[in-house]
Amino acid sequence: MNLILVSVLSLGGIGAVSAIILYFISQKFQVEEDSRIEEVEAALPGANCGGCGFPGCRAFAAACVKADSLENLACPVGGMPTMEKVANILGKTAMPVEPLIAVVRCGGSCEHRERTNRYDGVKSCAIVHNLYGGETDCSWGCLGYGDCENSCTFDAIHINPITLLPEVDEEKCTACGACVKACPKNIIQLRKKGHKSRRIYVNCVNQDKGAVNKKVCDVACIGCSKCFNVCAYDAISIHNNLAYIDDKKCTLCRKCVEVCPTNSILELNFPPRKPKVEETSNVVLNG
Amino acid sequence: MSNAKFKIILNGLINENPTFVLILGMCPTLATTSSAINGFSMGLATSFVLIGSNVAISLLKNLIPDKVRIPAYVVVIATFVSVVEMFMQAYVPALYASLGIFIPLIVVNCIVLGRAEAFASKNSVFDSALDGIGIGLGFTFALTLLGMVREFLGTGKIFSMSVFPDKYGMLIFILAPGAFIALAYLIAIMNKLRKA
Amino acid sequence: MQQIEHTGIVQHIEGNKAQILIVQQSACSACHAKSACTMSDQQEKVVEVLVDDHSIREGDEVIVYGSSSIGLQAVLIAFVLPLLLVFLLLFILSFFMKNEAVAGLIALSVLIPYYLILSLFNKKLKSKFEFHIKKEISL
Amino acid sequence: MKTFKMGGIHPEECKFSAGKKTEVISLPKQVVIPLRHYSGKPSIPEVAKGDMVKVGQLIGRADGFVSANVHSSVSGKVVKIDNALDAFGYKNPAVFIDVIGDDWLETIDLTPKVKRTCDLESSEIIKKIAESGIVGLGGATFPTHVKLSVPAGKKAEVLIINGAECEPYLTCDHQLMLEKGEEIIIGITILMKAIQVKRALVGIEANKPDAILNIEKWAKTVEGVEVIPLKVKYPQGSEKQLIQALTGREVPSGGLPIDVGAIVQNVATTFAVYEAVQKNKPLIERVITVTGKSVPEPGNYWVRVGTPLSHVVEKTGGIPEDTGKIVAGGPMMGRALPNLEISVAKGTAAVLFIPSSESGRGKVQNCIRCAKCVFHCPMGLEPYLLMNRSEKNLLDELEQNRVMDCIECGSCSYVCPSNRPLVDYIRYGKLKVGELIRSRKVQQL
Amino acid sequence: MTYILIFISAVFVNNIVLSQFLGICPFLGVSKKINTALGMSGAVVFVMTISTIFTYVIQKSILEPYHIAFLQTITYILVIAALVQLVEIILKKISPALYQALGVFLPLITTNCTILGVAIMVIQKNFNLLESVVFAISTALGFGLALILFSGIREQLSMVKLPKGMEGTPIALLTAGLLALAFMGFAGIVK
Amino acid sequence: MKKLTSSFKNMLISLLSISVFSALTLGSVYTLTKEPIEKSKNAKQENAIKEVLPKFDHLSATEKIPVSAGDTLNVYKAYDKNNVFVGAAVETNSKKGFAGDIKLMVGFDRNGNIINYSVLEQKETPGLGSKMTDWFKTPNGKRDIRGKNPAINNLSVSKDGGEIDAITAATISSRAFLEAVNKAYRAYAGNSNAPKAQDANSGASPISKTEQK
Amino acid sequence: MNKLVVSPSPHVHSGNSIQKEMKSVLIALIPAYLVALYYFGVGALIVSVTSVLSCVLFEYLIQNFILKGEKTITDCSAIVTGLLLAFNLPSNLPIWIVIIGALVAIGVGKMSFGGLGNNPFNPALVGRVFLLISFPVQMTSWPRPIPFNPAYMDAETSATALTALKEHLENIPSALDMFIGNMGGSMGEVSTLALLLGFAYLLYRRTISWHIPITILSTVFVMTGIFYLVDPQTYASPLVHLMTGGLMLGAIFMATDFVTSPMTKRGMFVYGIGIGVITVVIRLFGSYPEGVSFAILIMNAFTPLINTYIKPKRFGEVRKK
Ligand SMILES: Cc1cc2nc3c(=O)[nH]c(=O)nc-3n(C[C@H](O)[C@H](O)[C@H](O)COP(=O)(O)O)c2cc1C
Ligand SMILES: Cc1cc2nc3c(=O)[nH]c(=O)nc-3n(C[C@H](O)[C@H](O)[C@H](O)COP(=O)(O)O)c2cc1C
Ligand SMILES: Cc1cc2nc3c(=O)[nH]c(=O)nc-3n(C[C@H](O)[C@H](O)[C@H](O)COP(=O)(O)O)c2cc1C
Ligand SMILES: Cc1cc2nc3c(=O)[nH]c(=O)nc-3n(C[C@H](O)[C@H](O)[C@H](O)CO)c2cc1C
Ligand code: SF4
Ligand code: SF4
Ligand code: SF4
Ligand code: SF4
Ligand code: FES
Repeated sequence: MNLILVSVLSLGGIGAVSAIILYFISQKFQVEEDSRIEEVEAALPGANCGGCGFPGCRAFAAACVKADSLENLACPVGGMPTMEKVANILGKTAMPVEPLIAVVRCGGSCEHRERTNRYDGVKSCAIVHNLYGGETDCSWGCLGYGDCENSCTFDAIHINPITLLPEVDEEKCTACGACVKACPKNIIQLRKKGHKSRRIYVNCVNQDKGAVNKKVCDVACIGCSKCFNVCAYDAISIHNNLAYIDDKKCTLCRKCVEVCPTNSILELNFPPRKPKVEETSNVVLNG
Repeated sequence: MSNAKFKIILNGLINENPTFVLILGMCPTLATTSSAINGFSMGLATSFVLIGSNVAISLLKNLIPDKVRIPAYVVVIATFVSVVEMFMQAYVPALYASLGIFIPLIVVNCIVLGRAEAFASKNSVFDSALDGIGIGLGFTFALTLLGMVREFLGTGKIFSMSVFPDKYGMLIFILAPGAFIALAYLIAIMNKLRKA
Repeated sequence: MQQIEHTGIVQHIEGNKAQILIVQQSACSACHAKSACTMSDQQEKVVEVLVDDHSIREGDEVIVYGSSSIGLQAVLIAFVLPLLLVFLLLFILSFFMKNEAVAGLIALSVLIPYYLILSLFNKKLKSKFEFHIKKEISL
Repeated sequence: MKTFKMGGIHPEECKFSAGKKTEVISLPKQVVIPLRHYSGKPSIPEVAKGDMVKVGQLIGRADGFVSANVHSSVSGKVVKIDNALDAFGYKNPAVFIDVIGDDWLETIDLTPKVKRTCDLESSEIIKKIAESGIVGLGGATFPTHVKLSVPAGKKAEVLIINGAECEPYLTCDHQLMLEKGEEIIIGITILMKAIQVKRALVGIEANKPDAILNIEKWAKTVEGVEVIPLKVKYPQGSEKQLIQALTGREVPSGGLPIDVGAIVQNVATTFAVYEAVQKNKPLIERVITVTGKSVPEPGNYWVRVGTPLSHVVEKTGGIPEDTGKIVAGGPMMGRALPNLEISVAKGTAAVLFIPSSESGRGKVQNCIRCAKCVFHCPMGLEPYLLMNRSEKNLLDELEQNRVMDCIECGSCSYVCPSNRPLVDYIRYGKLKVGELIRSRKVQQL
Repeated sequence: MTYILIFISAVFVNNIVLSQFLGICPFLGVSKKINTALGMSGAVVFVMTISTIFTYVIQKSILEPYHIAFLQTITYILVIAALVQLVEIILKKISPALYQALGVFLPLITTNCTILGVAIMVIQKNFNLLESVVFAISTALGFGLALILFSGIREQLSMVKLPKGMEGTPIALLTAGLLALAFMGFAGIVK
Repeated sequence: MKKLTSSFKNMLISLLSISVFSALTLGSVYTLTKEPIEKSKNAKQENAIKEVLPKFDHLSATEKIPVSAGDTLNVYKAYDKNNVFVGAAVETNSKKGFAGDIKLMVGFDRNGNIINYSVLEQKETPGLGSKMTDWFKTPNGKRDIRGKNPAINNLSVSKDGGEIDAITAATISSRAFLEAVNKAYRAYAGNSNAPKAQDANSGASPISKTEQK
Repeated sequence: MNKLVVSPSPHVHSGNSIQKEMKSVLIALIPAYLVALYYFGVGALIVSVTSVLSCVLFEYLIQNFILKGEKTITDCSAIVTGLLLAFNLPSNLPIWIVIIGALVAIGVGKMSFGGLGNNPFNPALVGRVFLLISFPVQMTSWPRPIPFNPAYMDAETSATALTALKEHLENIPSALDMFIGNMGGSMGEVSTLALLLGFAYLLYRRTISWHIPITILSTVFVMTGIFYLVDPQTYASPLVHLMTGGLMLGAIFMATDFVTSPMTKRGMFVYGIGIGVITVVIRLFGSYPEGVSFAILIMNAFTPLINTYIKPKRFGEVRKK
């Protein structure tokens, strides 16, 4: 019995002392909100892609916990559903954000833009950009070595082996913006995903004069102003021989697409147009 | 047993296998697996502590104020460890000798404290016990597997039963480097299997 | 000269000094299981740094950086030197004292004056261990 | 024999056009004179569409500190001022002139007589050089007057004349030294006067014994000029290496030659200085070497700046069959051209035809850490390390490992048994680190 | 002489990580940067030694005299945990600058199995106090050596493309295995 | 039940009571297992003694015999019913093992012939040195040491000129083993320089010499 | 005209390739191989052929079926590894052990890290040490050298000079025998002469520089020399140390392996000294008679640190104002 008494006494003593010390520590240092950060982090997709503007999901979670409201905090990857989850955990409200998507603004596929020389070196857009204008005579357009593809953590952008242009997978793209940063030619842009994924944009970034770029690429924007003139919503501007459609103003009316002489305005995910009169006969018959 | 309960066990065995997935408690994993039986025993000893502490902590969870939970858990765990230690010393002295210092070190095994904190402190006694069983099984399974592999490659035996003549055994697998190497490839293979 | 970096959040800015909240994680926290293992796993600390980028605001997520030789020096002063002291004292005491427990306690107690003396050099240390912050985050 | 201390390589020399007398290439129909030579600012055009110009007339005025005047190299009519592809593969402003006759400005002394004496003051010489639009002809085309204006607090002690011509294939400097020895020596004395030094060293690689003899002969006629033969080793002609070889001093990392009291000028630049100061002739033509293994008649030619390369090639025997790559400059530092519609710039030293069998690059393999690149780097860098940090965008580490010291000589890529594109990545890394350093400077302001 | 032998044995022959299998978690976790590894080693030497002295004193003046050695495990863990934290508090109070620098530079030091393990081992090996201290210091240095070597290798490996399945833990373990293989060469230097 | 709040009193009480409870548990488990632990410790030794000696009735008190400075071995003398000395078991050791100390129990008959031995403790490499547990009692070649008398036979490995075959690829362990056996004999014989075993060079490789310096 | 090729400078290349480097190592190994064939006969042939073939085969299989990566089998590095592994094995080693060694060397030592250039440790030595620890019996019984010995497995065995040194200081071979290779040992390590010939060739081809081998050899010479001077009874003369065991082979062919040795000359000195010191320590005080393999592996582990902390002398390092 004596033994047990001794042990009770000594362990009780040691236990008490260490308890007091540990108590002080926890009082002073322990991370209080830890569990919530952890919870928020668990709700995030965990891609650590940096699309939210923070170095990683954890940092973003910490920011969400710290912030007073979720304004300007959005995880592009998880989108609204994720932000709602986060909002739930934190008892805040999620701010709806317009979904965005990456668009590649170059249509100079092999068929439209002749390759005039052959590059033999590191397959990296950044390095080629540093060296010269590229394999075609258009020194603005896509180089095609896929820095964007390599930068995408979501496997959402791929170089099409036939056109040698990158294509964005609408399902997978989270608008994290990694590719935008990666492209040395500043070709990729994050634009509004649009109603039913419908988008209209000028598929070119060439700022050379029309006469020059007409020679090097069939589908270059030549800055002819036709679209500018036809747009009723003031959504189109022209700078340096290049038209630009503001996605905030564009109403997707598709007028500009029709007038572009070089087909450099692209419309995506629209239903087929009402066939024009001359061509109708066939379609109607078949339909 | 209901499906959900079964899942708790399965979770520890596969999804959150402490060794292959969480990469926890590497020290005993490497040190005590020079034979399948040693690995198995270490696994059992750890499981016992795990289940015991899980149950105890989930019983006590409301009696322990938040701020002292860690020291409290540590005391509980250390108690179970000491109990295991003394019993092994008394009744299976040979095993006790071969597991050596790693029995007391169960105290600092992250798995035990981790489960106490992450699971037992939030769940019912029964669930906590199941969780302890699941994780314990997962740990035991991993240790036994590693022990088997090492014993087999090192001496040609499995659970001391001869499979091929021991002159073909590669001694290194019973020694330190072999432990690391065998575990490295086991984890690589497990990763592959889980992904597939 | 390598750099060390640590992310933190700006709490308070005053003049060219800012207080940054950093979360220090435990040695094991690099492992996948930090959520399962929380024994004093993280602690918050507030560090004071010099601000040379004035676009930084309170609440910003920033990177605290300094040369890693600073870190090594800190380790030297905080840990290695006192350890040597303890060891030397113990070594000497072991020749004179029969009672190990007492010798051990005396040797340990040398830490008290050491740290007290250290506190005298606070100003100097402060100017030595200077950290800066930057905003851009290199992924 | 003197040489620099570390690294360096010895590629096959291939100096096919050595000893070939310079010939003058006839004028083309149109010249396209780039307004930008250095990575500094392009000059501001002084003429407008439709203007008539004479040979030697100023058509672009230097804009800012690192920029140089541009003169018309032909007489005729300005047809447009527009962007044109330059040897860098990018479009930059240029003046397009249709050639009409060959009508020189009267101020230019066209007599063949060598004028030995020069009585201008130091500052007058430099002003003259600036007016004449002289840029370094050794490759970097850095405005010479900027180099010659020694900043306050620094003092030039020695003038170094770069006659190394260490690039394989190139012989333009060699030929110039053979034919214009006297003028070059006079140019040297003028430069010495400009920067007020008593001593000039001319470094010439030992594979040009005739040039060494010729320059030595003329050097005896003046004071303070010494000719020093150099070991044949690439990049002997790089200015830092040359300074070390000749004076034993090392330009500190991140420093300029003037930090060790030296100023380096290429022999062709020196000749241009002679012509500008003594003959009043701005820099409008230069010698270029047309060469290559498959070129039947390699040679050295006087070419007016702005002449399209296609014209040069046409006049010198056309494109050899089986050409895979055309390089403006030497094989180590020159730039491959996407086409021949590019015009001769002040810095274009050669047109090099590389047969298709040699124009491809070998298959890139893993780095086997053989350290050959480290051993051969003349700057004491670790190219393998710089490459993989560039690949991974680790800019801090790049900077710490002195990526900015790389002179892009290509020795590392040349020796790498794994065919690793070291310089490609290092150049990219330099670019990024350069941006970083600049942004840091801006932030500090 | 014994001290030197203890030193060689603990650093090279019976390296705590490579042959005793203790401290594997921080070994795998912290060792990504050489400098952190260096700093970590310094901190571990300190903590290990101080806690060894402390536990040794407790063992000899409380546990053994009162025949309650069976409380070893539980007392040690509590004492060490409290001690480690105490150092933190003291540093913070005494020298905030130092404390900050360490905070930025180092991961937290927690009671891991190395520290507890060494405290128990010195008792098992019947070392006297000075021997225990030498043993603790040497063990920590051995830990540091392994950590630093390993961090160097990992920094190098981080630059190359590893096979998919081997990335992460497997390659770290494999490297550790080969390191252990190399260290077996020291076998027998100290019997 | 609600969770206790983190007030200082609560915490102290909670921790204290957990500690006390734990101490109680451990104390009782300790008293419970104390005897078995003791027993199992002794059992090992007793078994070993039984194994290495012929049938005996009782043992003498443990004698501590010095074999060299600072090195004493335990000798257990065995007697039959008639109190006739039948032999002695010596608990011996060697520090020259490949991986640590080796502890043996060696039994001698009354003439000093080895009856048997038992390995109490060794950390030699499994598959190599660890074979000593039965290598030296296998009647195969010159392995068997049973029946040999260290006073007459040269009990060292054949490589060193002795009569015993070393364990394959484990000469170090074999030397250590034999050193322990010879040491045991000296203790058996009563003092450090009794009927000398011819073990002058057992374990005396150049290396170990330098080690001993 | 076909399209012009554009690429960044430089536009010429030395023409050097991994394959060429490896081939020069193979050529440099020929003298030692001939000596091995002469003294160890059929055994040497069987072991070396098995080792090389299985190394190449394993590399091919792993690349093809497990990694599914680029094929680099033609770079000959697997042949070098195979041959060097064989050189480090006794010529009477059973074939199955040789195959395990090759599997470990290539599979564990090299391909697990992604193949040529990525491995932190010398693959052949990983293979060898793995075998040494796994099969100490077979790995430490070497056949006696008999010219054109037709026997393989049941050849008479003998101790190597180093084992002899470790045991007593007797029957070490004569200096001449040691120099030309007439002694027991792993098949490729016996002949100092042949190895030096190979060294000369490698230097001539500039495949390796002299720094590592010379530093190792002189460190060993100096250290053993000191011990010898202090106590010539116990310690062998430094020359004996230089010519016995795997020192020459290790210093010339294994320590110089590009992948695992430092990248700067100053680093090479540190590396070489490290190998020398560890070798001597293991030889004189460790339980293994030979320490070169371990010493090289240990210093391999230091190589990344050396590379991080010992930088080449930079141009313009002189103080900057
Ligand atoms: C901003 C800047 C300022 C320079 N100033 C000077 C100078 O004052 N004196 C000088 O000799 N060179 C000066 N240089 C020129 C360089 O030293 C060097 O000659 C030039 O970059 C070309 O060298 P390279 O042909 O070896 O590449 C300057 C270069 C730059 C970029
Ligand atoms: C790798 C390298 C090689 C060079 N080789 C030569 C050369 O052979 N001849 C030469 O005149 N300039 C060469 N240069 C350019 C010189 O560094 C330096 O810019 C030039 O000599 C300065 O003279 P400049 O301003 O008159 O051109 C080389 C530069 C580099 C970086
Ligand atoms: C992993 C390993 C473990 C070893 N363990 C032992 C051992 O336990 N006992 C021993 O005597 N030798 C052991 N050795 C062998 C010795 O290092 C050495 O090779 C041996 O003593 C040579 O002696 P031999 O003459 O018996 O072959 C071991 C070797 C290795 C590679
Ligand atoms: C000089 C030289 C020495 C080499 N030494 C070795 C060696 O010791 N072991 C080996 O496996 N490979 C060696 N190799 C081949 C090659 O480098 C080796 O397979 C790589 O280490 C595998 O990544 C050597 C190659 C060269 C050029
Ligand atoms: S395509 Fe671009 S924006 Fe979309 S997920 Fe990939 S990297 Fe991010
Ligand atoms: S879009 Fe940009 S990054 Fe992508 S391939 Fe084209 S140039 Fe490269
Ligand atoms: S290109 Fe740069 S890194 Fe490469 S050898 Fe030349 S100076 Fe060195
Ligand atoms: S030369 Fe090539 S292979 Fe060799 S170290 Fe440099 S990059 Fe690597
Ligand atoms: S450090 Fe040993 S188990 Fe984690």
